Amino acid sequence: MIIAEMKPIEEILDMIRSYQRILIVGCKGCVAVCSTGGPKEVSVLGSLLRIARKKEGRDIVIDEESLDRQCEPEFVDLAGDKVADADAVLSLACGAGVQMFAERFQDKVVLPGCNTTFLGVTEELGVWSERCAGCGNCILDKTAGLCPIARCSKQLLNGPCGGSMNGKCEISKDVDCVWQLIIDRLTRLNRLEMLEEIFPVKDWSPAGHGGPRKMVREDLKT
Amino acid sequence: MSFREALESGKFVVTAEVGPDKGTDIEHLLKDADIVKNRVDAINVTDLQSSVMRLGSMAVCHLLVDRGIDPIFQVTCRDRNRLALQSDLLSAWVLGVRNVLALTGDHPTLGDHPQAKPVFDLDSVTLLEVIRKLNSGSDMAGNELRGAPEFLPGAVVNPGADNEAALELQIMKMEKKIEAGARFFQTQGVYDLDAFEKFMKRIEGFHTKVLGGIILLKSVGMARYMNRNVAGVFVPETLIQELKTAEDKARVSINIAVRLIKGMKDLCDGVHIMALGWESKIPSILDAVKE
Amino acid sequence: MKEFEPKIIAFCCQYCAYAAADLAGSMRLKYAPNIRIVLVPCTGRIDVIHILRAVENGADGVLVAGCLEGGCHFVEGNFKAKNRVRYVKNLLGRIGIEEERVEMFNLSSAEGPRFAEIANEMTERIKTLGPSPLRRENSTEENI
Amino acid sequence: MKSGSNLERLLESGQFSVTAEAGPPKGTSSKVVQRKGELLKLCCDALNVTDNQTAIVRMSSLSGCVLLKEMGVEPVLQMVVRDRNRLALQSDILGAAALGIRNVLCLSGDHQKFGNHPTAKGVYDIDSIQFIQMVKNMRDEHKFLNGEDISGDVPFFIGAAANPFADPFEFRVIRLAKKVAAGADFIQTQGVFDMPKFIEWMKMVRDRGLDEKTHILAGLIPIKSVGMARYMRNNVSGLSVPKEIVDRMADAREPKEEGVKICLESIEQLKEVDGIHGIHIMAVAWEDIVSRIVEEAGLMPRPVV
Amino acid sequence: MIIADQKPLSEIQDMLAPYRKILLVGCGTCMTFCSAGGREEVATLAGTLLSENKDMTVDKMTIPQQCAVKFIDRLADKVGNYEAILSMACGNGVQAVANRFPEKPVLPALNTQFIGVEKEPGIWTESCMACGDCILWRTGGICPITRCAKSLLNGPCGGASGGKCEVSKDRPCAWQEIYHALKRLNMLHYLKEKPRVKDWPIHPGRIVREDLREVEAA
Repeated sequence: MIIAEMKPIEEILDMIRSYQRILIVGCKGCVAVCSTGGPKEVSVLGSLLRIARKKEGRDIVIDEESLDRQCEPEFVDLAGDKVADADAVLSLACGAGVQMFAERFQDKVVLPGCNTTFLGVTEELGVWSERCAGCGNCILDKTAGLCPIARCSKQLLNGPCGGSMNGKCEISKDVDCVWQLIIDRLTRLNRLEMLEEIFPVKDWSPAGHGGPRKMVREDLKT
Repeated sequence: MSFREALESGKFVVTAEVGPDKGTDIEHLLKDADIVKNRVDAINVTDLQSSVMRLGSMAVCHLLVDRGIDPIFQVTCRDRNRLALQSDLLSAWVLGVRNVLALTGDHPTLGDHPQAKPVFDLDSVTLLEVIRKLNSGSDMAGNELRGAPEFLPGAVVNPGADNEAALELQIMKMEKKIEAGARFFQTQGVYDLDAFEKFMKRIEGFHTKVLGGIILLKSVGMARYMNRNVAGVFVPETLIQELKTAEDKARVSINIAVRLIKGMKDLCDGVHIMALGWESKIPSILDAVKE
Repeated sequence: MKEFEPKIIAFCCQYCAYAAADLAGSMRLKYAPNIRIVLVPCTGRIDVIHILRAVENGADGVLVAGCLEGGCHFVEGNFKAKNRVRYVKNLLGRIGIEEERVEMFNLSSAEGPRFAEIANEMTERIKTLGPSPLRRENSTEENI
Repeated sequence: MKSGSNLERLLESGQFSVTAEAGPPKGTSSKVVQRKGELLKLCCDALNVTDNQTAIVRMSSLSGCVLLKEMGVEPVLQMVVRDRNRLALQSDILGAAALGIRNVLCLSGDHQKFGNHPTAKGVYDIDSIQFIQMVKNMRDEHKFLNGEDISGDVPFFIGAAANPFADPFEFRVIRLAKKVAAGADFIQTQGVFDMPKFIEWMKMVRDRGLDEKTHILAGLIPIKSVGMARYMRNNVSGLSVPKEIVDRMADAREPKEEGVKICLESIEQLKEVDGIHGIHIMAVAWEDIVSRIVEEAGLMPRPVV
Repeated sequence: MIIADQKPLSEIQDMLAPYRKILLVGCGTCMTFCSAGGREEVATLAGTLLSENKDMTVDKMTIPQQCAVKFIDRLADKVGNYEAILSMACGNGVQAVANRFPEKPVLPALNTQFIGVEKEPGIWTESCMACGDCILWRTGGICPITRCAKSLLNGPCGGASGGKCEVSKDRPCAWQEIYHALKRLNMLHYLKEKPRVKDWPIHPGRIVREDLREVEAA
C-alpha cells in the first residue's frame, strides 16, 4: 500500500490560515489502512484545527467527509456538494488523491494534509517500512523476493557494499541490510549460485527517471 | 582583459562556444578555440550538450586556460548531485576557471544514454545560490571552506517563449536567478529583433548583463528543424526565404548574423555566438560588424 | 473575583481507577469536586479523538487513569493509552495548548486515597495554569 | 600494458608496491594537495585522491590528481557512484584520460547521510561493479556504455576496493570475484587490524585463484591515539578493530609510537601472506608518518621499473 | 493507488520453469482497481498458463490485500501444497508474502509502475512520487516533483515548447499547468517565493507512530 504521514500541524495551520470554511476529506484506501487519512484521522484533524483556531479566537467551520478512494474520479465527484460550500479542501489522501481532487475541482483550493512517503507494508502496528520503489521492472524472482532497489540505501544490484555489519545497513541500525536478507534467504532456498552473476546496468527510464510515467492498456480502453 | 573585466568595463562583449568531442581526442576542439581566441572575450565549454555523453567540460576549460583563453564553465544539474557539483566547482577554480554558467540541463532521454538516472538534485536557481555561497567562503550546508573561489556566475534565459505562461515563467525565473547571484545572462538564439527588443523592454531595470544569443543558420533545413523542435527559437519565414534563394548560402548566413549583431548593439550588453562547427567564420563576422 | 474552578474530565478504567474512585467515596475521602468521571471499560479504549473532543468542548484538563503497568485486565490496554496520551500532548503543545492539561495516571482498585490525591494534584495543576485558552475567547485580558 | 602507469608497471613486474591516500581540502587551497604530494612523493608508488570522502564536500578528485601530476607524483583517481550518473562518470573518465591520469579506483561511496549534506539526492545510477565493467569496456573495446565508439584511447589501470571485514563474510569473496570478473586490475582493501580474519579471507581468495587475476594491496590505517582506535572500533561500519589493539593503544605511554609499531608489525605479517602484492596506507590527517613507516618497514627506496 | 501491469508472459514462464505446482495469488486492492492483479486477471493468467503447460497445476486465490499479514495468513494452510507462489501484487505484496513464507520461492507476476490515477479507462498517469514533503498547496494542486521530468522546484527549464515538456510532446509542461492553476486560484504569489532546495528523503523509508503501537514506547 501507499504509506503517508500527517503533515506537521504547524504547516497545516499555515496553509489554511486565510480560510474560514474547510472541508477535510479522508480516503478509505491505503491511507486509511496506514492510519493517516481515514475517517478516524479526519475527525482527529478536524478537532485539532477547531481547537487551534478557537484558541486564536478565529472562527472556522469544518466539514468532514471520507471517500472510498480519492484516486478515482467517480468517488471524488461524490463530494461535489460539500466542496461547493467550502473555501478550501484539505485532502488526507496520498499525493495522487490530492491531485485528482484538484483536477476535478479546478476552481477550488485543494490542500494536502499528508506527506506521501513510500510504498510499503505494516511491520507491526504503528510501524511501516518501504518495500517497493515502483521501478517498473520487477526482479524479485532473481533476488529471493527481497527488493534491492527499494531496500538497499544505495540501490546496489551486485551485492552489499562494505558498510554492511551484523546484518544492518550502514545508514541506520534500524534498517536491515537487504543483501544480508537476500543471502540468508537464498541460502535457505539453496540458490546461492544466483549471486555470482553480474547484474547488468539498470535501465532507469521506466522507474520514473524518464519523466512522469503513463501506462496505457489497450484492452481496457473504451 | 578577462571576461569579468570586459563585462564590467561596459563594452559590448562577445563570447563563443565549443562543444567537446565524444572521446579523448582534443585536437579539433583546440584548433577551433585558437581560431576565435583573440576575437572573443570568453569561450563557453558545454557540459554534455543535448545529454550526449562527451569529454567533460572541466578538463577542456583547464586546457583552454593553459592556452590563455578565459573559459566559461557550463555546469548542468542533470548528472551530478550537490556534493559532486560543489566539489567540481572548487576543482574548476583550482584549475584556473573563473566564470561559471549554471544550467538545468537537457533531460537524458533526449541524449544517447536515455536509460541513465538523471540527477536534478539542485536546479539552475539553487546552483547559482551555491556558487554565491562558495564565493562567500562556505559550502551550501554552511561549512567553512579552506580557500574560497571568486567565480563570476552566469545563467541563461529564453526570450522567445511561445505563450504567455511560458514567458511569465521565464521572467519569474530570471528574477530568481538574479536574486541568486547571476551576473550575466546568455540567451537562446535570437532571430527576431523586434521580439527581442520587446523582451528587453520587459526586463528593463533588472540589474544584470544580457548577451544575445546568435546561432549561425547553416541551412534552410536547420532553420525549419529549430522552428519545429527547439524550444524558444523562432526563425522568421523572411530569413528562411532569404537563405533559400541565396546562391552563396554561407555568405548570406554570415550576413544574417552580422545584421543581428549590429541590431543587438543598441539592445543589450553583448552577444554569444553559437557557431556549431562554423567557428572559422566568426572572425569575418566580427570584422563585418565593425565596418 | 471568584476563584477559577477548573473542569476536568477523568477517563477511568472500570477495573482500577473507577473502582478506586468508588473506594475513595466509601472511605469518605475528600477530594476536589472538579473531576467529572467518565467510565471506560479499559483505557486502551480511549482514542486520541476522545481526549481532543473533551478539550475542544471546554475541558480545562483531561486525565486518563488506568491500571498499574503490567496489571491491565486486557494485558496492554494501558500501554496503548500511554502512547496515545503522549501523542495528544505533543499535538496540543504544538498548537499552543499546555501539554500539562492532559495526563495519564496508573493506580490499582485498592488505592482509594491515591485517587483522591490524583484528583487534587490535577486540580491544583490546572488552577495554576488557569482556564483553557478555549474558554478565554470572549474574555478580556483583565478579568482572567 | 593497459595504461602504462607506474603502479601497473611495478605490480606487473612483481614488485611489492606502496600506495597512500592524499585527501583534497574542503576548499580551493591547492597547497594542501601539494604538501601531501611532497610528503608522500618519495615513499609511495602512487597516491589515491579521494572523492568527497565520507560524503563530505571537498575539492574533486580529478583536480587533485592534476595537481599531483603536475608535480611529478602519480595519482590514482578515486570515483564514487554516489554523486554522478553514468553520463558524468564517463565524461569525467574521458577528461581524466585527456589530462593524463592513468589509474582509477571505482567505488560505491559512503552514503550521503553521513556527510555534511545529508539531504542530497543520492545518485547510484550504476553500482561499483558495473562501473568497473564500464571503464574496462571503455579501455579495451573503446565503447561507451550505450555501445557507441569512443575516439581516442582511454588507458586506465582499473582498481576496486574490497572489504574483508564487512558482513556477510562468506559473500565478501564472491563480491571480490565479481569485481575481478568485471575487470579490476588491482584491489585496495579496507584497513586491516583483524589479521586472523584477513588471513582467512585471503585463503578464500587464493582458493578461487583470484590473487593471480588481480593485484591485492592490503589497506593499513596508522592509529594516532586510543580515542581514534575506540572510535573506529565502535562507530565505523565496515571496520573490525580487535579489542587487543584498543588495549595496546590504551596502555601505551606514547600512543603514536605504539600506533607506528602496530602498523609495522602488520606490514611484516602481510609480507608473509601469499597473494598480497603491496600495501595501501590511509593515514588520514597524519600523512607525515607515512614515509617513516615505509622506511622502517624496509620498503625504501621505492623501485623504478 | 499503486499502478502495475503484468510482466511479459515469456518472463513469467521463464521464472516458473523449475516449478510444476503453483499457487497464483491475486490482490483485492490497488491491483484490482488498476486491473492488473485482481480476481479477473488471476483467472486469465491461470488459464493462459494452463493452456501453455498442460502438466502444470495452477491454483488460484485472491486475498483483500497482500501487504497486510492478517490477510496473507489466509494462505498459510495452502502453501505447503505448492512449489512456488506466483504473486499478482505490487512489489510490497510480493515481499510481504515472501517474508511470511521464508521457505517458499515467491515470484512476481507484475511490474509495479507508479503511484497514479486513472485518466480514462485504460490510461493511468503518474501523479505522486512519495517524496515525503508535500508542496501541493503552493503549486495549485499539481506536483512538480512528479510531473516535471526534472523535478524542478523553482520554475520550468528552458525546454518546454507549445506548453509541452521537452521529454515528450504528449506530456504537458507541469510548470505551465501550475502557472494556469495558480492564476485561476489567484495565488500567483507562490511563484515568487524564495528558491528552495529540496531535502530528498533517505531510502529505505520507515515510519513509526507511537500512538498506534501496542508495546510500551521507549
